[in-house]
Amino acid sequence: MSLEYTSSEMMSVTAARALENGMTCFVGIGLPSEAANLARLTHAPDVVLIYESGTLQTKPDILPLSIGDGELCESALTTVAVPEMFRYWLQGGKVDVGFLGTAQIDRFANLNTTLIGDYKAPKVRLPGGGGAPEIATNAGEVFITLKHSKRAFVKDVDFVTTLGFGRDGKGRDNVPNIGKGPTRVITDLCVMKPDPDSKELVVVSLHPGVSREDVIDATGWEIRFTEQLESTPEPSENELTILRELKARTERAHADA
Amino acid sequence: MSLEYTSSEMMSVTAARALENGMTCFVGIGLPSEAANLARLTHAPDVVLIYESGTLQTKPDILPLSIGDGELCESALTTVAVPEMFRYWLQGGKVDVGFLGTAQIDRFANLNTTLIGDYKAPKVRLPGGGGAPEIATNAGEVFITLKHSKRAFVKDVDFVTTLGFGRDGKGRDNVPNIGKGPTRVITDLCVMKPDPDSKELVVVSLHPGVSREDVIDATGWEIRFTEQLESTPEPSENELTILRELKARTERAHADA
Amino acid sequence: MAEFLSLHDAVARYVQDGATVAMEGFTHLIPFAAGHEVIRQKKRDLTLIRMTPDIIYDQMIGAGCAKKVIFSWGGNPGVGSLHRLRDAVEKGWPRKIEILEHSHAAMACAFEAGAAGLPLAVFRGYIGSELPSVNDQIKFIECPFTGERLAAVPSVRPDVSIIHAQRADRQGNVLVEGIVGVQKEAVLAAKHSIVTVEEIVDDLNAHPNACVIPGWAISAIAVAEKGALPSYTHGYYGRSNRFYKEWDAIARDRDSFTQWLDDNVYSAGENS
Amino acid sequence: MAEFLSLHDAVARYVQDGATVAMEGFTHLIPFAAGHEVIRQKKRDLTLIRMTPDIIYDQMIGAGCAKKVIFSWGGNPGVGSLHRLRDAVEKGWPRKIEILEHSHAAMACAFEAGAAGLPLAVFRGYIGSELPSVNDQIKFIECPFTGERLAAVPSVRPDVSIIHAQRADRQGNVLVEGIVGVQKEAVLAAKHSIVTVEEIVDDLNAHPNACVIPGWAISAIAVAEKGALPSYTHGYYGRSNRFYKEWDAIARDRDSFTQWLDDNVYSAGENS
Repeated sequence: MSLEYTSSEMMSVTAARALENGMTCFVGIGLPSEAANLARLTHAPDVVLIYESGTLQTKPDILPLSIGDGELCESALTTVAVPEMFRYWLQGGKVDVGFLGTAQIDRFANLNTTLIGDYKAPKVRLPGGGGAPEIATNAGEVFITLKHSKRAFVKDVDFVTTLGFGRDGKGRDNVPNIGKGPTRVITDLCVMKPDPDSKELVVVSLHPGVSREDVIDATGWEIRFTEQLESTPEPSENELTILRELKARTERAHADA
Repeated sequence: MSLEYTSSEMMSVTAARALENGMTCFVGIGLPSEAANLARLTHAPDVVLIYESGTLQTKPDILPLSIGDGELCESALTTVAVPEMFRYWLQGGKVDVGFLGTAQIDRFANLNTTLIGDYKAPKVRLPGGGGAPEIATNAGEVFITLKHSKRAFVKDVDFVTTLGFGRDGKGRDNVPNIGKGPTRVITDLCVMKPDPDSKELVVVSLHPGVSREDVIDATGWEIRFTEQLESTPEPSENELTILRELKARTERAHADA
Repeated sequence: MAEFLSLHDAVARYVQDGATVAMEGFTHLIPFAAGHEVIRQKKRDLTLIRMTPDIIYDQMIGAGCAKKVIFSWGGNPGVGSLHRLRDAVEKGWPRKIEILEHSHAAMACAFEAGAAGLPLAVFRGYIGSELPSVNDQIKFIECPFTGERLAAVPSVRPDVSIIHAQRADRQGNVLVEGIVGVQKEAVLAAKHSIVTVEEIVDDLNAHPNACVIPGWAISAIAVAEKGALPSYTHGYYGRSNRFYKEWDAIARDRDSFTQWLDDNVYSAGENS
Repeated sequence: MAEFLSLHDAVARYVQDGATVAMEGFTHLIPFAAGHEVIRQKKRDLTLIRMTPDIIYDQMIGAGCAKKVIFSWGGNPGVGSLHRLRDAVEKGWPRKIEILEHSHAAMACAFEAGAAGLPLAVFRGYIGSELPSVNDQIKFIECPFTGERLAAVPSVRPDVSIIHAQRADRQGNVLVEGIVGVQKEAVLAAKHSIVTVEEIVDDLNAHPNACVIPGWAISAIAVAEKGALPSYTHGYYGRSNRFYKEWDAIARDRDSFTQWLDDNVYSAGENS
């Protein structure tokens, strides 16, 4: 029996499944936060979630709107100052995986959250780097999740805010004390991984009902597909129920506040 | 009417009087701690005492034996980690005066708490620098208190653990972001201050009943006396009472523990 | 020693035109009441430092207080853009502003270094990022022990830092609790500091290792009840996520923003 | 994730001959029980790191565990010398040991840098001190922004750090309270870590900004009641100032020290 679900739900469930139980995850706000908490509420009850606001090992009952909602602190093991968070916990090597969103991503998984256009005369000014530049290099590895579109998936980002593998795919070569970088990108259409040699993103798994053409049309470069292309497993009923409850709780709480 | 008091009491009272109400004082253990707390319990109720164990604005009822006695934490405004203490509070420029003891001091107020003899084959191994090297340079100014003797007051220290004014008196010249250094040395015989030009220590005040010869005999270099040599005011009855009660309380508490 | 002043007097005394100002609070405890007072007093040419400009700097930028913003993430958290910041950067309204942007790690370390009295912060950062190509305040040094290349940025040392906190005691000692961000660092790094608090109490009732800033490390304390709204104060009131969402529409348009400012800041008293 | 082990097993597993070991606790929470276990297991050639060697390293040095000591203040606080440390340094008994000495500021910053994953600590220190002439690990760098000369030391990154704390919960999260010293930094800077605790509880009952070390950042937890004596545990028992004073006479003489060690460590069980 096939369940009804949206492509957004497919993305969140797939992103959640990327997290293994017991991993320590530095969580970005928005989609990564939704996925990470879904993981915690389903198959990975002991995943450790860290937010850059200083909240260590937090277990929010509702999704935070901001990276520093009170819920994060109240449900945390403890809350440390922000310099400590970046120095001891992230740079200190305690984070297994950094979970990031982005506005733009290119074929080498470089992320742009700074601006569209030219730096001196931007067409669109985006929020900026935030924690991402150092999350991407100091975490053991990086998961990225965002909606698939030609605007977002570009051949070359307008600005490398955050290193994937550099503009030539060699940005991490011979750099000491650096993480593995992006090991998977989860969208509402597919899952991508970097090619082991070139580091170019390659589709490894298509979500149910998504065609190669759908991905090609939504990607700004000539996207490649792995030879053993898989079909992403569907969400389970349990995952969908928990995700929907989480989102409903969240919506109620934010409407009230 | 003249009161009975010991030369140690004279030293402690004189050292205490050096602290002004409202000053922020980074306190060394032993004699400085005794003097600083006497100041707090007499003329300087709002003196702020900081110990390197991380205890900020502490008001111990008994003198600590160690720099980290429980009493210091229990009576503190708050207690911070030791790295924070040295980085934010001392190096951050929040300390008006560092109050230090020493094993050896020379004519330029350099302090040796490292060893007597040669570093590779010490005659006597002393405890080492502890907090003093950076207290002496990062605090606004430095008070030093110790008993006067030829062993302690030497022409040149065996080792400069902690900068006074350097081996030539010019050790602070043109150094950016450095405190004024030792502004007074209080012993059981007298008070000394550095000569404004040469920075050599000069006696500015003799304690009651102490002669120039007493000081000359207890000093390892040709000590000079200022032209307007003063007589140090005697301890008051109140100061002596409070000092004696403090020491009696302390002794009882340490005997019990 | 901290002086107890009205918010008006504290801002009038310590926030000078042209000053470098850090108003911190990491989502939590954002000093909105103080920001509004700065707007009301029509302070100009400020260099505004904040990791996350948030709505508070959006309002101050839109009101024309800023000539430069130093930041690391300039969005409306969970909602979208800061339209007043964007309008100033992209179109120069109400005036052209300069921006200098960092990563969070860089700014957090720069606040730490400022509190520590150092001229620079050293950290493992900016690897592969193009931010160093647009920010000449980012340099790299070589570790003399390992040869590793590490990032260096100047420490943050504002003329004045402003934060909001739960409470002060009558000696001016301040308790900050919950998400403490870089607030203590901001205060310690600054030449002067203003702390707005929910209330003054006899006893802070703090645990032994609480984040307490002693009164002698603060210039002025001003009571500002609900002074962090629409941000929140742990233990006092929650965040108005609703206002953060509403701000998007208010700030999107110059006229609706100006109207909001008139109604809610200029016409309002100190307690707005 | 922290494993709950007996103190014997934790030391046997993580303290290897030749290892670099930091046993921290700034006067407070000194892990004496663990030190005695290291002595009982006759660990050798250790490089011992501690800001204040205190009696704990005096005992371990006298027992022959150490080949090198890195420290910044080596006395019996308020009492006098560490006679076993001096005997080893001055006379080579029971073996010659190397020393590397720093100032407190340098070591505190080096622990901080170790926890922060950096190879070096930068601070304003050692100005005019002759310590750099006898410690080749002290270097100076120039600030690329101001030209100021600042001190640099390698970060502390021990093979294993051992601390004592008030309590752990059943997930291995640890609460440290009171004078917290550099203990958190020591644990985070180390490859492996052992935390001895007074007790295991269901709930740490910690305030929001308490010094809590998560279980996943710790290798092993061992219960050691009164494990800090003659040092103390805030909220549990006081410091035995009396023993610190008595130690002077015990340690002054090799025979009385050896006798003490036999009676109080070797013949004793794990709970001595």
